[in-house]
Amino acid sequence: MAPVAEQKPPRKITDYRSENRPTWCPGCGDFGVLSALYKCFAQRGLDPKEIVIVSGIGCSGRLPEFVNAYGLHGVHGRALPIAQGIKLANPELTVVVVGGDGDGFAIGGGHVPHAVRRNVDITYIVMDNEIYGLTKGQPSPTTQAGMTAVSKSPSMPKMAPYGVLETPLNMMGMVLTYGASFAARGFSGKPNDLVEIYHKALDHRGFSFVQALSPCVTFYDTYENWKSIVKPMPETYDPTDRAAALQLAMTEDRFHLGIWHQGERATYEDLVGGVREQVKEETQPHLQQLFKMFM
Amino acid sequence: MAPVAEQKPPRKITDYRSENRPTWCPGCGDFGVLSALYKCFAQRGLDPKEIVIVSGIGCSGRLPEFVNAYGLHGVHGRALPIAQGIKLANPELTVVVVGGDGDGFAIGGGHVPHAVRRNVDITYIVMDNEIYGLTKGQPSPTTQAGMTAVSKSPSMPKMAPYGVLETPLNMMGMVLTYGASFAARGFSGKPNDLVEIYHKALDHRGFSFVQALSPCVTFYDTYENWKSIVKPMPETYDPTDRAAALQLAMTEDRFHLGIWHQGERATYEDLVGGVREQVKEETQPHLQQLFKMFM
Amino acid sequence: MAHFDLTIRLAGENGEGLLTVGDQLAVTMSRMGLQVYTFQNLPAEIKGGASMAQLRVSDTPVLSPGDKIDILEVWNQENYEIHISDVSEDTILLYDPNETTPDERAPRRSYPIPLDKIAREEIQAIRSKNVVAWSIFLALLGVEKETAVLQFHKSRWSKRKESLEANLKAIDAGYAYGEKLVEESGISMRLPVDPHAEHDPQMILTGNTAIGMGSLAAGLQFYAGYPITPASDIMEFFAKQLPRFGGVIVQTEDEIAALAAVIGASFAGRKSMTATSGPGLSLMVEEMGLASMEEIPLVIVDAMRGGPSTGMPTKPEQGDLELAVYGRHGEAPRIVMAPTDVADCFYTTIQAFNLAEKYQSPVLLLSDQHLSHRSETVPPFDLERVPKVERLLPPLPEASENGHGADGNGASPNGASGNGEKASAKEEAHAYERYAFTESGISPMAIPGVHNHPYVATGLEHNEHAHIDYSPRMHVLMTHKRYQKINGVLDEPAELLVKEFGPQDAELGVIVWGSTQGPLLEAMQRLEAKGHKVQALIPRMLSPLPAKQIQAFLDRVQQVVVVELNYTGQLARMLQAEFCRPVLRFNKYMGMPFTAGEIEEYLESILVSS
Amino acid sequence: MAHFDLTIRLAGENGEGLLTVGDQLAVTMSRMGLQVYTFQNLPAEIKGGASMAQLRVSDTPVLSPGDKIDILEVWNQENYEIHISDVSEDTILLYDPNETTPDERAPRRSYPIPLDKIAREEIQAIRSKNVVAWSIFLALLGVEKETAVLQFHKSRWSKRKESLEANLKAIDAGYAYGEKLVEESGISMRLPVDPHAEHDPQMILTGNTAIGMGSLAAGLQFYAGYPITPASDIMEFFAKQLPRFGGVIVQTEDEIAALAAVIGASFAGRKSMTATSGPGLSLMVEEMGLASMEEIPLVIVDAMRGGPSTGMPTKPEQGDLELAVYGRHGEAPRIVMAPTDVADCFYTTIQAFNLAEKYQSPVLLLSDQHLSHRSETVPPFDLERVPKVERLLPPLPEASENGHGADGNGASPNGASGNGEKASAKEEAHAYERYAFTESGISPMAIPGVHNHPYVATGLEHNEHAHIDYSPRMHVLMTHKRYQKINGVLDEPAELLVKEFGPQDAELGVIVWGSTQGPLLEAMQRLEAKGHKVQALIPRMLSPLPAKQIQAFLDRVQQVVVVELNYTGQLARMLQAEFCRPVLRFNKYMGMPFTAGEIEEYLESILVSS
Ligand SMILES: Cc1ncc(C[n+]2csc(CCOP(=O)(O)OP(=O)(O)O)c2C)c(N)n1
Ligand SMILES: Cc1ncc(C[n+]2csc(CCOP(=O)(O)OP(=O)(O)O)c2C)c(N)n1
Ligand code: SF4
Ligand code: SF4
Ligand SMILES: [Mg+2]
Ligand SMILES: [Mg+2]
Repeated sequence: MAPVAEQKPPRKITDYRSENRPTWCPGCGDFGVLSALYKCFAQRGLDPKEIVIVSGIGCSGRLPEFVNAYGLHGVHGRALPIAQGIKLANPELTVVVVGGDGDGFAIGGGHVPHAVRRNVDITYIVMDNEIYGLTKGQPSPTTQAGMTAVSKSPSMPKMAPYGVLETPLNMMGMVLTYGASFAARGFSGKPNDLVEIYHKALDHRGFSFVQALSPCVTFYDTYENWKSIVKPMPETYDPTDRAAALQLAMTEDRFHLGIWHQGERATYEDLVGGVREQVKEETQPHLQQLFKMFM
Repeated sequence: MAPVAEQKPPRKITDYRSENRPTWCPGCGDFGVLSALYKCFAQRGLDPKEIVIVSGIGCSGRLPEFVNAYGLHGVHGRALPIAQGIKLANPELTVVVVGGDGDGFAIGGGHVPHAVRRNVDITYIVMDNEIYGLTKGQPSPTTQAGMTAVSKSPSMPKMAPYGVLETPLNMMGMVLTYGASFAARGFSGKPNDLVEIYHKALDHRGFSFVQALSPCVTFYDTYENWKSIVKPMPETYDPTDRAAALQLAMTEDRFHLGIWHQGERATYEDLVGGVREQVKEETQPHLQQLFKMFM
Repeated sequence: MAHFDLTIRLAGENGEGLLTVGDQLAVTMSRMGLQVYTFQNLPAEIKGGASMAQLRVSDTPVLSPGDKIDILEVWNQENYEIHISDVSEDTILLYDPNETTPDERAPRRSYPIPLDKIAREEIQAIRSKNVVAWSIFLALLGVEKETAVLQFHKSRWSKRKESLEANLKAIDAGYAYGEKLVEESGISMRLPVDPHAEHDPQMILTGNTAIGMGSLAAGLQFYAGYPITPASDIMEFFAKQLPRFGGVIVQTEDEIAALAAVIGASFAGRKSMTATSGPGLSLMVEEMGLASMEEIPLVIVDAMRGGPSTGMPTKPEQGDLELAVYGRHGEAPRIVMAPTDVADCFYTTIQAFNLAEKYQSPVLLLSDQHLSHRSETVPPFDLERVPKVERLLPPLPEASENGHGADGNGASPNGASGNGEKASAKEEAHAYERYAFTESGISPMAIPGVHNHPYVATGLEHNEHAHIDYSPRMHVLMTHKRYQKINGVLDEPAELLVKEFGPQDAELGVIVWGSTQGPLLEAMQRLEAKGHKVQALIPRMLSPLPAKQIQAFLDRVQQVVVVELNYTGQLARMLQAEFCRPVLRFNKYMGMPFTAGEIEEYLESILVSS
Repeated sequence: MAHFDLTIRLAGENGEGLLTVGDQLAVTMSRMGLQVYTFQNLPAEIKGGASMAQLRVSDTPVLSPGDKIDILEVWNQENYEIHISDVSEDTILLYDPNETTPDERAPRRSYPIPLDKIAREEIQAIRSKNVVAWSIFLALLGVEKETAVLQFHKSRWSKRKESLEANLKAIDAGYAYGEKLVEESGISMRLPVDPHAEHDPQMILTGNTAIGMGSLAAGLQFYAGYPITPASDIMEFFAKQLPRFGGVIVQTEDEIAALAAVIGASFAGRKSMTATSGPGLSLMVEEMGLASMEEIPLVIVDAMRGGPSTGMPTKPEQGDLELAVYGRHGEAPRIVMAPTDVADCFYTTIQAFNLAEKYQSPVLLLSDQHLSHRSETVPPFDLERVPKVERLLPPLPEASENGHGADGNGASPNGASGNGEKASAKEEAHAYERYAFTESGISPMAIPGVHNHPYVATGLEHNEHAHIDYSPRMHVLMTHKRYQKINGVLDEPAELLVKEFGPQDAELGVIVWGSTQGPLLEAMQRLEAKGHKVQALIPRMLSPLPAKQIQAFLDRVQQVVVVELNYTGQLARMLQAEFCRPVLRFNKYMGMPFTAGEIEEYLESILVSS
């Protein structure tokens, strides 16, 4: 990420639209997540060639195809380690990871704590629709328990005819517990707020987590419900206080939107940079020296 | 797990020793974890044929071989889902999972949240030595950051010559955030307390998490240090209060020992049992009925 | 009555409900006693993109999707463009005139059907468009309207009470339109059925459903899986059905956890399985090795789709054979089978469970997207045909032979519970050899909670007692045991191992596997009609390869062709590796199943040139 | 000077420090200009269990561990029992009389050495036991004591300042004991070296270290990995060294994350690799397919160990070849190579990187536990021998050819930054064909931050522009492209593809791969000495198989034997699949490397019988 100081002139949103028209169902929340991203990039004036968007598999995972930027649409659940590899290979790039609740917290759930603790400077946007969209509507790690989701979904009765037997995971609580240095929540129904959140996430040095509520109108339409319950963070809220953030996360009656937590911690790149001597061009003498150690 | 009501007469510790002598280094913390387990089983009078101990790979993962009970020593990091399969296949069995901090929170870390939310009635004992023992001393997800661990370990300078760059994960905080219905911490240096903890874990209906501090004397000897800093839970502590437990977990100056949290939640078996008709013996008429639906 | 063979193709925008029309037509015809075979070609997106449903109907068994389109109905211009090159001059084209403008490529008999308009204006319910389309087809096919109404009431459509009235109106409108069309055009293609006559009962279902039913028939008690196209509907079938059969199903966090749970459940004594597709199978490789090493019975279904990587999730390809057979580090044998059609999915699945239990091994069942999702009419399954097999258990102490932990607290006569005879109980336990060397390589497998034989299964090399042992001698012995055991499969009855077709004196031999059977058999029928002789061998067992039967086949023929739905010829390579006999390869790799015509043409070119 | 060839075996309790003695003896002899080859046989536990260190020393290059033990030193009874059957009547047995009681199986020349007692009583420092053992050996071998002291000061031992005094005393005690022994026993086996003479510099190092050095020489810039025996020390080597070369190393949470990170780093333009062993490779299968599909250059080292499953972590086996070649769902080609000895580990690794970059493909390097962990003396590596190759990039706009993002905010002349000419920049970007069809199948790969060619790599089937495209035509074209590209490898210089040894008119041909080369060559030398002719082919390239060279070899010989360290003959099967030529198989699967004698004997039996 370019430090904020190096402000660039803004660009046009159309600069970031790719030739591929989004293939999502009309009304899908992912459109809002995407358009906010166009807007944020344009406002920052980012050069498309310096952006990489990484995703796994899912409806949400298609997002990179719709952006005029570099992208890596990988396999299901592995976007975070791929993105860390990209950023560590070239810290100049702006690296954004996008994906679904299943991609990120089911098959990919093992990578989240380690991305957080490594604190590589990337931004992770989870498009949480509380369901598996692309595979046509099975329960995801965030689907509500019991018959709640089942009764509201045209597909869920197939996979959970007797109800969802697991309790849902609390993403926000999880990343805070892992030690995230930045955590926020937005809603695709409020794209302008999302733009602001993206800006803060991209400004933040270190791993930034953004939970983007993004309804699946086809298999589990939470749009009206979410619209009616989302609210801003409490007035007195102090985002530097992790303990308070965690407490709210564990008890909230869904859904506070905004910056949940922001703290300071050295990034992995910083620490690596500290130990790395820049000798790229002249490896031969170093190698000869190394050979000597084995003589 | 047998309900507490059905108390069985105690047995002898030797009933649970297998023919295989432990292969751990002399002084390894894992001996304490094991002997406490023998004792607990003996006090409960469990029939060895009704116990299954499941593990992945690691020094700790060898534990099942030393117990006269059924066991499954699987691959690295997959003990939790294997154990859930065992328990769901036969809910009468006492299923205990053991393994290392690497096995459980690095390669296996993706399975923990889901084991917790599924709440299958198994007991998971993590033998936390803050290092990879079996592969000869690389940093694990719980290894302390910076040069702290490096300076104390004969092996760490190889893998982390410039320090450990990641911050450690907080296991206790994590399982509490996932919604664990039981979480406790013991120390191999206090095996009698461990026995008590095991009892409570086995008594608990649902997923029970036990963090067993178990020093690796060969690659990262924390024994003396841990002995000097462990202490019982605060006097006024209320283990039914998850929020308080989480708060303590996130702020504690290591290490409170005891029952961190215990709550009530239906197990997966209970929920499955509720929807299952017991027709095992007579599948044919049911199948014929099913065929009709496709005619 | 003359042989009746009709292929109908519907094509339109994905998500518009045209698949439902295809499905309901198929069900309706099947219920009227006709033979049906469907074929869908879909994009991987949820909505949008071109999608196609084809159905072939006949009065004799249908073997392939059909390569001659009798009726093409397109719902929009995009689909007109895609499919117009597939029509012949005899094809009847139906198109929506408000969405499509046919040009000079349109066949002689092209007729407009303003589906959308009828639904919107006449019925004022766009959701009933499907029913209109369905009714028009039935009218065209000469089905009496009462029959259509009857069938409608048996259909899924009739469940939606709120749209019942609109749908009945839709039938009226459809029939009015259809009958007018028949009259004006002179088209007549009466279905060869008497709607009032009795016919043998038959089912219509997909390969995935047949696999699900086969599993239940085999005694499945535990399923764990993770959603993936085209295997998800197997899991969804079990979600509803397995609990009814006393079993447990879990949707796990990923495929690794799924296979892990299956391993655990099988270790604990239950027949267990998972189903996935290529990406999931790739993730299961490590644990498949564990199951081989610990000798754990289990079944894995791989519904193959186009690869590599995420590839083409909604298209078929036979690209996972080598992964299934060779996808393991170290030398770990396993059993691999492939069902050939929907009915075979049922029986092969039962056999897969039987072999898994008998040989205490993972068994992979390779299906493909086409077989998974196509519907076929089949006679009701015969539950006696493949008797269930159970795994070999150690003998039980007398008084406690009543199953899983049912003997309570180990109150067995030999002292497994009291404190008195503990030493002897422990000794007995220690004497148990989980991996006893036997002539067959199969050793009795103790079950936790049932047998007083606690042992620890380990993925490290071990001895008879399952104790860790890396000695050179033990690794040699156990390697032999594991392979000898699996090779025992080759002594199973020949019909379990291979299927053979055609005259044994034919000089040209064809080998195919899995769902390529149907198109091949149809091609062979056509070639036979032209006076050509071809014989075919279809290995149902792909690992270990049925050496005896294949060798005999190779010895009988002059020339061998291996026809596969992949690029490199994975079975061809396995055959050459085993028999050192060069084979010809005919491969298709376009994400589409073979048609009979393609195979016919290729074989004919060889027959003619040799 | 007569040919000198000495094999010393040390055996004792794991964790007692005997491996250090072996290592230091090896280093010492190497520093004196002798050729050395070591072999360790360890348990998988951290402490306890029998462990063995063998070292073979000669004045000419050593090719195998040695199958004739000249000196056996056992530190306890357990190890006496294990190794006594391996001695010949000429073997000198040294044993600790307080731990061991030799019996009638002991050779004629058996001498007690109370190592423990000397350390405890004479030196009063048990930690110096190693130095005592080392000194006694040097004394026996006629090395002057001053030389020993000199070498000691160059050794790792001398770093431990606090035990310096005790260690120097240990040398004295060792020499006193050793010289007495020589005198009393009359043993004399002077090393053929003049400690004062200059000799050519040489290195002594393990295969894993050579792979590490080769990677650095090739330009490695990113490493991600997860610990696993026997690959962990590659990662540990990089932990220290890679940052010094400007690179980044990450220990990830598992192997899946490791390969994912490597894919990401390579996508971003860095030469990247990971190293693992069987279980880790199994977990990487899905992502290897992704890398094939997205055409990402990367190197994966698989240090093979005994399988299946966790198997035998500290023992070698060539059991992962088929997984390396066929371990993928769908048809995804890749490159697989195997180094044959420690020096070859260095050069083959460079070649692996070169091919990865050139063909934009994953390249697998199959080593094994024996090659990973044994030490060999090698001449200093020649950094000119294998020139570095870089991947094909699209042309850069002129003024910005200075590397990664170094051109700042896209201030390139064609308007990538200002707002004015945006449309044209975007058009240029869209015109870029990441997967352009070319004659070689290789397409220029744009690098984020460097080229103004944003594109999205996807694991779904795609067109030239990397846009998702499942059309039958595109799947056919891209499948061809991917295979055509990889087959280009077969036009590389022959010496990259195969190595050939022996007279070309020999009737018996032997094919081996990887670390079986050494024992084979030694066996061939012995057979030649007996007047037998054998020729050998060693494919360095295992996928794609070098068809031309192998076919020529097969055509030259009457009979072919494939010698492999596995049970089923994985290379043999691949050869038969490709060439339909039956081969004989000679397989060993005991967790131990081949000895020259075993191969010699087998080949001789064939030569004699034919
Ligand atoms: C290894 C693997 N397993 C399963 C799948 C099938 N699959 C594709 S997307 C997906 C889940 C989609 O849910 P989510 O991640 O929440 O994304 P959404 O579609 O809801 O945006 C699954 C299971 C796959 N592609 N790869
Ligand atoms: C797939 C796989 N990757 C890596 C390994 C190597 N390995 C064995 S144990 C282990 C970690 C051990 O650490 P931990 O889990 O903390 O257990 P400990 O030995 O400390 O008890 C590793 C990385 C393996 N066996 N399998
Ligand atoms: S299925 Fe759901 S998540 Fe997927 S595109 Fe449609 S609305 Fe969006
Ligand atoms: S290496 Fe450490 S964890 Fe392993 S057995 Fe030894 S002391 Fe215990
Ligand atoms: Mg989702
Ligand atoms: Mg550990």
